[in-house]
Amino acid sequence: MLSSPFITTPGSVSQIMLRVLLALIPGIAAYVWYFGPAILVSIALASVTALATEALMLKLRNRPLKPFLSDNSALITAWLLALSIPPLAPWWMVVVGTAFGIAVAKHLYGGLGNNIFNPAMIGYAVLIISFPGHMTHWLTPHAIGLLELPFADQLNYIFHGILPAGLTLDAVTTATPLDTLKTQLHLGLSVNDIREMPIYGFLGGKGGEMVALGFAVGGIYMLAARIITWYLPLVYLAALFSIAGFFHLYDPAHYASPMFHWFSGAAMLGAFFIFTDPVGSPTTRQGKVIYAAGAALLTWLIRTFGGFPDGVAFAALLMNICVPLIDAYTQPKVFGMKGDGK
Amino acid sequence: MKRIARSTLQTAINLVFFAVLATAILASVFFLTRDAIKKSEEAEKMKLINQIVPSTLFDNNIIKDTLTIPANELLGTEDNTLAYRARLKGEPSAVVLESIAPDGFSGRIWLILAVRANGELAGVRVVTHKETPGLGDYIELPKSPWIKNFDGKSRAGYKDADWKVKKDGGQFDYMAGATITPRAVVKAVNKALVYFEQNRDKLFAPSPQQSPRPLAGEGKL
Amino acid sequence: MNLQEYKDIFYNGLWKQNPGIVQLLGLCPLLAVSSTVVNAVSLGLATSLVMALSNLSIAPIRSYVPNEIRIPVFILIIAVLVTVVQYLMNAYMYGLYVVLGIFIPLIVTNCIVLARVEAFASKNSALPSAMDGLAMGLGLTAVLGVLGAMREVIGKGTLFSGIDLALGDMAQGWVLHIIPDYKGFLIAILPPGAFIGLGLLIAGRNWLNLRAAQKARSKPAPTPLASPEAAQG
Amino acid sequence: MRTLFRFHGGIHPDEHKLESSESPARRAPLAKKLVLPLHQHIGNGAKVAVQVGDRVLKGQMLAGAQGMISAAIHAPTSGTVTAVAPHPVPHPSRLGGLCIHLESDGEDRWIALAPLDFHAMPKSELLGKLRDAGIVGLGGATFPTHVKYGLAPGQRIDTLVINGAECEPWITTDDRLMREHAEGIVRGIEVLRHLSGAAEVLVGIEDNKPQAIAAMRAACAAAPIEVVVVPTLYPSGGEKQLIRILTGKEVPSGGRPTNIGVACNNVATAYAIHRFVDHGEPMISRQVTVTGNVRVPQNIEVLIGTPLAEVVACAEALPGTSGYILGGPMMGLHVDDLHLPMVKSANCIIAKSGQLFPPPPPAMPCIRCTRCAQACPADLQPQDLYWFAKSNNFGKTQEFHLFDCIECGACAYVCPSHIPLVQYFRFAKSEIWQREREAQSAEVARERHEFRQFRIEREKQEKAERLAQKEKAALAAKPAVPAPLPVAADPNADPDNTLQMRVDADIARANMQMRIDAAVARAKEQAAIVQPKNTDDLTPHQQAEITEIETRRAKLREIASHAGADDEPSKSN
Amino acid sequence: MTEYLLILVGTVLVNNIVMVKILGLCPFMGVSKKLEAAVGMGAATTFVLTLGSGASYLIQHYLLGPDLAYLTTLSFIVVIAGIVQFTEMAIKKTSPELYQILGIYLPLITTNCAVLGIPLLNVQAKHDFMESLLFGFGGAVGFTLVMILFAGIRERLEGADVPGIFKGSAIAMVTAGLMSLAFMGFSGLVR
Amino acid sequence: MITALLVMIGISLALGAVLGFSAIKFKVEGNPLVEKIDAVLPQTQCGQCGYPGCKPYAEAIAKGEADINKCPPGGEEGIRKLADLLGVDYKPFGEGAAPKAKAVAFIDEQTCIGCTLCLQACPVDAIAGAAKQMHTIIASECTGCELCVEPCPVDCISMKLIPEDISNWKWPYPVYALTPVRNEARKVEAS
Ligand SMILES: Cc1cc2nc3c(=O)[nH]c(=O)nc-3n(C[C@H](O)[C@H](O)[C@H](O)COP(=O)(O)O)c2cc1C
Ligand SMILES: Cc1cc2nc3c(=O)[nH]c(=O)nc-3n(C[C@H](O)[C@H](O)[C@H](O)COP(=O)(O)O)c2cc1C
Ligand SMILES: Cc1cc2nc3c(=O)[nH]c(=O)nc-3n(C[C@H](O)[C@H](O)[C@H](O)COP(=O)(O)O)c2cc1C
Ligand SMILES: Cc1cc2nc3c(=O)[nH]c(=O)nc-3n(C[C@H](O)[C@H](O)[C@H](O)CO)c2cc1C
Ligand code: SF4
Ligand code: SF4
Ligand code: SF4
Ligand code: SF4
Ligand code: FES
Repeated sequence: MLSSPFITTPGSVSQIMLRVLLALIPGIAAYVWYFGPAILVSIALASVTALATEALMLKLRNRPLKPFLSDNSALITAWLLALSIPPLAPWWMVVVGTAFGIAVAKHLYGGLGNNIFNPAMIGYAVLIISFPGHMTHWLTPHAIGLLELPFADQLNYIFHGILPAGLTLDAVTTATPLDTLKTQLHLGLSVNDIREMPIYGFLGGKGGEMVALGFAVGGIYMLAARIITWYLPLVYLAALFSIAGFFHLYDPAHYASPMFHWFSGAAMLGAFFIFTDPVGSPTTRQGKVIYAAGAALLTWLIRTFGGFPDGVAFAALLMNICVPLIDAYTQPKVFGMKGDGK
Repeated sequence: MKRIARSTLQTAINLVFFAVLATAILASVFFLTRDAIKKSEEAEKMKLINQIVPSTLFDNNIIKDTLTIPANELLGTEDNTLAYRARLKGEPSAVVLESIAPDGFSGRIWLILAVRANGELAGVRVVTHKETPGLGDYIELPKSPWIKNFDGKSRAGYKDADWKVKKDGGQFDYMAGATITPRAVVKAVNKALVYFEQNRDKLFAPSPQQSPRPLAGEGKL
Repeated sequence: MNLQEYKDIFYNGLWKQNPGIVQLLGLCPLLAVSSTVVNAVSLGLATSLVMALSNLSIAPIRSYVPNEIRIPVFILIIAVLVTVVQYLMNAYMYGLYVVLGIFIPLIVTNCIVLARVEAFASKNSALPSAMDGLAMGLGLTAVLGVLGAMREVIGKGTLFSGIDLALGDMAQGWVLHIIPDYKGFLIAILPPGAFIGLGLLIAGRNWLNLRAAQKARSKPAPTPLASPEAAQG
Repeated sequence: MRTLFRFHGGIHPDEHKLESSESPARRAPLAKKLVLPLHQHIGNGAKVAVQVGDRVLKGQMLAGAQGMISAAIHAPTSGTVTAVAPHPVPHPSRLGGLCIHLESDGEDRWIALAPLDFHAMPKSELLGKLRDAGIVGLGGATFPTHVKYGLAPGQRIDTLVINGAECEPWITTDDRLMREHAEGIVRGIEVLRHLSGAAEVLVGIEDNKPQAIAAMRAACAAAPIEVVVVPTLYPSGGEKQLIRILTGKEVPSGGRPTNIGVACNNVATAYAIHRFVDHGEPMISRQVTVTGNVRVPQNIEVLIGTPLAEVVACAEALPGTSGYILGGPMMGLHVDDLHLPMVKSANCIIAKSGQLFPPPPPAMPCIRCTRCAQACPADLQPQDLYWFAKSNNFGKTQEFHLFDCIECGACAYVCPSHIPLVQYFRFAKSEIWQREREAQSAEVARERHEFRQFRIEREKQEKAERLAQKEKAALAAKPAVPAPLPVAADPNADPDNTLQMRVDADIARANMQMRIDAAVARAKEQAAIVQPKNTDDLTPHQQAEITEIETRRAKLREIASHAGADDEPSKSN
Repeated sequence: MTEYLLILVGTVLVNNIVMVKILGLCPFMGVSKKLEAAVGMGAATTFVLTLGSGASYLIQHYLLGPDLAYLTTLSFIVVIAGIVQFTEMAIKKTSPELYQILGIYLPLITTNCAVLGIPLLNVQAKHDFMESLLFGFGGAVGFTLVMILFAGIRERLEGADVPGIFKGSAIAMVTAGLMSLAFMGFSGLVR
Repeated sequence: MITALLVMIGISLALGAVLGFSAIKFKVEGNPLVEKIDAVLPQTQCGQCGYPGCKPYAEAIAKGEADINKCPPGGEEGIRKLADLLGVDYKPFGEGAAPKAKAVAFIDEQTCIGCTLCLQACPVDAIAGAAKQMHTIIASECTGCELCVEPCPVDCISMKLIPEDISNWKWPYPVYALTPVRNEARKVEAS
């Protein structure tokens, strides 16, 4: 049945997804620059797993492989997941997280476009809950005078779980800046004292802040390419800034500055790449604003009071739950229903 | 109106009949099993006590030799608890205390600890906790022997600064990535020892009052 | 009641109308205590016992209970039975009693108990009712057992851990370590694992049914994909 | 300078207008055989007014308007009516419709024509004349023009909007018409202005037609008509959108322009009115753009009923043509069969080729990117409509305002997943209509059933009463016992009430009888003209049933003929 | 005040009775296919649970005391059944419209194990009267909240291309699982 | 033991009184559900459900005596609507109960002997005619219930499929590559 319209735009899903991948590259480059190439190993591992899982699930579901394997969406899931777990995570963790995200959160719901939950964040949540120990060992940034593990040894640890003799994992890794802030605050230090520690830079964690900047650059490219709408990231960042700012002003010793919240953890990644996942976010403009503001509040709450070092992933999942309702209650007025019809 | 009253009464009586029947059955079973229940609860407690108080240390019926301790900040308790006294030939040899570490990673950690008369720890066990399985749960004995670190430690041997995990400059080991849990436990044990120092005499006083209800703390077990 | 009818009762309870994966009743204990096989099966058996007894004792009196107090009276009876079971466990299986915790008294409100009383015992005579209660209980127990095994193996790499709580100290050596040196996959023994595991079991049952139906028809299922030509037509 | 308003969304596809807009419009040669569908407009089809075999003159009415929303059909040329029979018509179903088949005699002889002094006659008469002249909107929906101006009491039109936007790509008929016949269009607008009584007349033209704008400006110079240039943005030519652009008012959802005091007509409609009023010519032809994969893209004046093949032949389709679009690429209809006749709604014929209209890539799932929602001029959420239509959740599609969709296709155009969104919406709409029809007939059936129950009950009662009466009479015949009073002692029975009920029932029955009569007549009429033709794409099951019935009938006939009194062969189908 | 607020946040989000405590699942799965039904069930449960928590506190403290603790389950459930009946009656009398909406859900509440679970947890945690009330109310609000969110998701899932064998309750279970995974994000917010 | 009994007697006496009172005072009146169910049924009055008409079937459903999958003219859509209304699961038609394509009765005018038997059978008065005269079906009123076919002594009534024409044509479900065919049935109908 051929029916109008008979013309379409040349764009395609795989092209959109490809551009998202491109937009991730500045951040990844910064990552490699500051923390070494181990992250590339995770990304590669996650990508292979994602594609393999995708293929397997498509086969089981009796769907054609080619169009879906080439839509690049599984790669985004893989990259985002790899970027949100420590580069030193053992290989099987990367595999388990990616496979779980793609198989359960994506394909049990019908694959691309049908999922309720963000597959990458489901993968992350499963990992941090199941293997919290591994999930809190992050590489130290270059050149801050801390012990660094050579790349070959990193590989050895990722694939065999072996560290060079005499080294403990603790010696060559740190908790993330957010994590450290939280534990040190518990010990009674003030924010300012903690920020004096060597892992912190001028905005957030050393290195991490640059990575976040890289993601922001990619995000601006996506805005320019009209892949994402401007208000979702803007509202998210603005809301996070205001909440954090309010409490920082109220008690600077106990609440980190808004800039710190922006540039540490996954805030930038979240603002531009995670919360913007079109499949899991509301479609109405008003809905997106509510979603972004809610996500910001949850991020800050979990970061500040919760049990996890970063709140972005759980904020995304919790807001995913609310999306159908948000959508239902924020339907815009249609043509001819605005005001008095004048 | 009369009809309503009659039906109301009838229904009520009907229900009362069943209620009486039910209560009677229930009460009988309760009384029949009461002793057995008490026994198994005591046996359970004894098992725990036996783990931390060497059998060479006492010859009395520890379970029966109790002292009610009111809620105390040093023990972290908010309710009455029982102290069990071990005596060898009538001489006090050790006391078993309950303590709560309030600042575990996921809330409170219930501890039971035995202190010898000389202020040395005979043993510490975690009774209940909600720490992350696989991460913070190495304080449980079956998972790791970490808790045995406390055996033989005392406030005479370690100064206050030593009652900390090594990461914070103290003497106690910890598992990387999960420092919060041991921190809480070490702090709680140290405070319990302080309590022991302060109340030593009271604790070992021969008790005139035998507690009528040996089931305190059951809610937590 | 003939043999066939009893067979039907059991087939219903164990498969066709299985409370856990078909009727979706009695879910709370099913999900909450299925982190190990031992817990799961113990609670399942306790529930089965209560169900059989409650059906057995309610069926004979069903015609004497006035309609308006039917539910309170049924619940009263169930509550007595549950409490009796609770005391017995408290007295003679203390460890297990502590582990199962609040879920023993909650058998009272376990929907499946009242559902069977209402749906079966209030319409049938005593013996078939007891059988129905037992069958449904065992159906629940079976699901509990499978789910427990799944979660335990994936979550901890063991089977039958804690069996000493149910069978006494002599059973301590019976714990199987299926996967040696297993790191543990915590999610499986946390609530999410319970939900997802049950989801997988339900899907598994659907799959078995589907396959049986396909075999019965013994011809290939219609291809689920439209050919590209169809797009143009 | 007028302040213009924006409507939400809109798209700007490649225009492809220059191909056909630069050469003057020609006239297509006269075809030998013309086919005129009776149903060329929204509303009821026209009612045939000629007999097979009649010789007719050009401009003679062949079928008259039937009912309120309907318009007449006229002979496009002189010739003979050869049949009134189904013929494939331009419709997405590819089904046939009833058509008048006309064989031209080549003389192209007009019936006597006379111009109209429209000022001199009452409005209602003028409207009737428009209807009988077959004037329908040429802008798209072919809505009979007279209906738009038959205002309900209390309604007023303040603004008349003349639609010269021609926003769809490829189409240039309005453009050419405005360049070549601006004077005529303005004459037509004068008639519409008179009809509507509008104080303000606005002609909206997209800014990509400078020559047309200039021509119209020149023609309107003397009249109180304002030519407004609107930005090129599809679908600015949609009635609601154009009204919004020009006046800032929104036609209420589910409402019509008249609700906000606006009327809207297309320029070609205005021109057709001019031809009728000033020359007496009914609507027998229209101008159509033939473009796409053809050698000489151009505009052609074509008689209604001309086979499309002959129209396309004027422009010479090039090799590689793989079908045609009747209408524009955004809203048009795909046709393969060039036997289809030219109809009043056809403003464009585009020859498709793989190069110009590559088949869309396979559709992917919706990723909720909301590009469609951003493009939708009706402010809808196409991704949600699609989600629900796809899963047959029609209740929800209605909640999400499916019926405010104007099927403009902007959403499908921008969709990166290439989902045929509009097709889903059409599917959902027709399912809902079907359901409404079914619900209505269920309602009727229920009423009829209840009425029947009531009737049977009453008849029983009456019978019983009659019996009782008889008995009573019998009793009365025996004068021994004094008869009781005839009024029933039942205190509940209110005699007036029962009487009322009976009267009601009688009225109902009379009504029913009228309906039945009408239905019988209708059924007869239909049986006479429609040869049920739906035997070639039946399911095997249906086929089997039909054969079964046929064999049964055959047997019956056999028995009947054996009985053989008056053995007229049964002519049942 | 802050303390009560924390109890509320704790029971509604952090220790949500469905997602974390795993209670009340049968109505959660059974009555969440439609949004309106979910709202109705939630409202009815909230009413009964709040009343039930208060009433059971009174019974526990003024009727049973420590000596009759073995009657706890029995008396609680009987009283709850009574409250359900009473609620049904009261609503029917005072607001027929509300009864139209909630009517069919009320009898189902008796077998919602949260309704007995929360009073029992109250006893176990030695809550005082106000805390018991809040605990009951918060638990019910948490129940209602996830029920409504879940119903929204399930309505949307109807259009999803879910694999055949997962259609219906299987995918609903998986969804509930992923929801509880997300709810774990609240852990630690209120200790 | 005595206190236990007294407490339980007290509780149950109060509860029983409340329930007994409410049972009399608030008797359930007529069932509005029947109307709602009846509104969903197609009103063909064909009796294929095993009840003498749509309303009786509706009453049977409301009482819980009949399944919801017994009305072939209602089609799957009808079952779905009933399932929605009653909050139960969708249930497919049993073997041999599948709905047929829509049809209307047609009387062979040559054979009809005017016996009025069909006229009496038609539940919606869709047959016009009088004794000894040729009868006609009023196609627009005929629901296609087939009840008139059986009684005709000369078998002159047949059911005719309603032909598809432009006025009742429906847009088909869009089928395109990559998307599973969800509406097998609909496609067959529409093609
Ligand atoms: C899900 C999760 C669970 C955790 N559970 C515990 C725990 O039970 N005990 C603990 O001490 N730390 C736990 N942590 C780790 C703390 O957040 C923190 O990183 C750590 O205790 C302090 O780091 P350090 O050991 O490097 O000083 C957990 C972390 C996560 C993400
Ligand atoms: C049943 C019906 C009644 C209508 N009545 C009026 C009317 O009274 N006045 C009017 O201006 N337009 C009327 N319209 C016309 C529409 O508003 C609109 O002009 C027509 O459908 C053509 O719009 P389009 O080509 O933009 O689709 C009517 C349309 C329909 C379908
Ligand atoms: C999406 C869309 C685009 C349209 N574009 C035009 C157009 O470009 N020019 C036009 O005259 N009518 C267009 N129409 C039709 C108008 O809505 C409207 O029906 C017409 O202008 C009324 O005039 P008529 O009754 O004289 O045809 C379009 C309709 C739709 C739904
Ligand atoms: C802007 C944008 C952001 C995306 N973010 C995510 C993400 O956070 N996690 C993910 O798994 N996929 C992401 N995707 C990919 C894709 O939408 C996702 O895999 C779908 O959820 C799969 O159905 C993103 C895609 C786009 C276009
Ligand atoms: S444009 Fe297409 S993919 Fe994007 S939301 Fe709309 S329908 Fe979905
Ligand atoms: S076709 Fe309908 S939904 Fe799509 S853009 Fe046009 S009006 Fe909006
Ligand atoms: S089968 Fe359906 S249409 Fe026929 S009588 Fe029964 S309910 Fe009515
Ligand atoms: S005419 Fe026949 S098929 Fe039609 S409604 Fe009447 S009895 Fe039924
Ligand atoms: S078992 Fe908890 S609600 Fe059914």
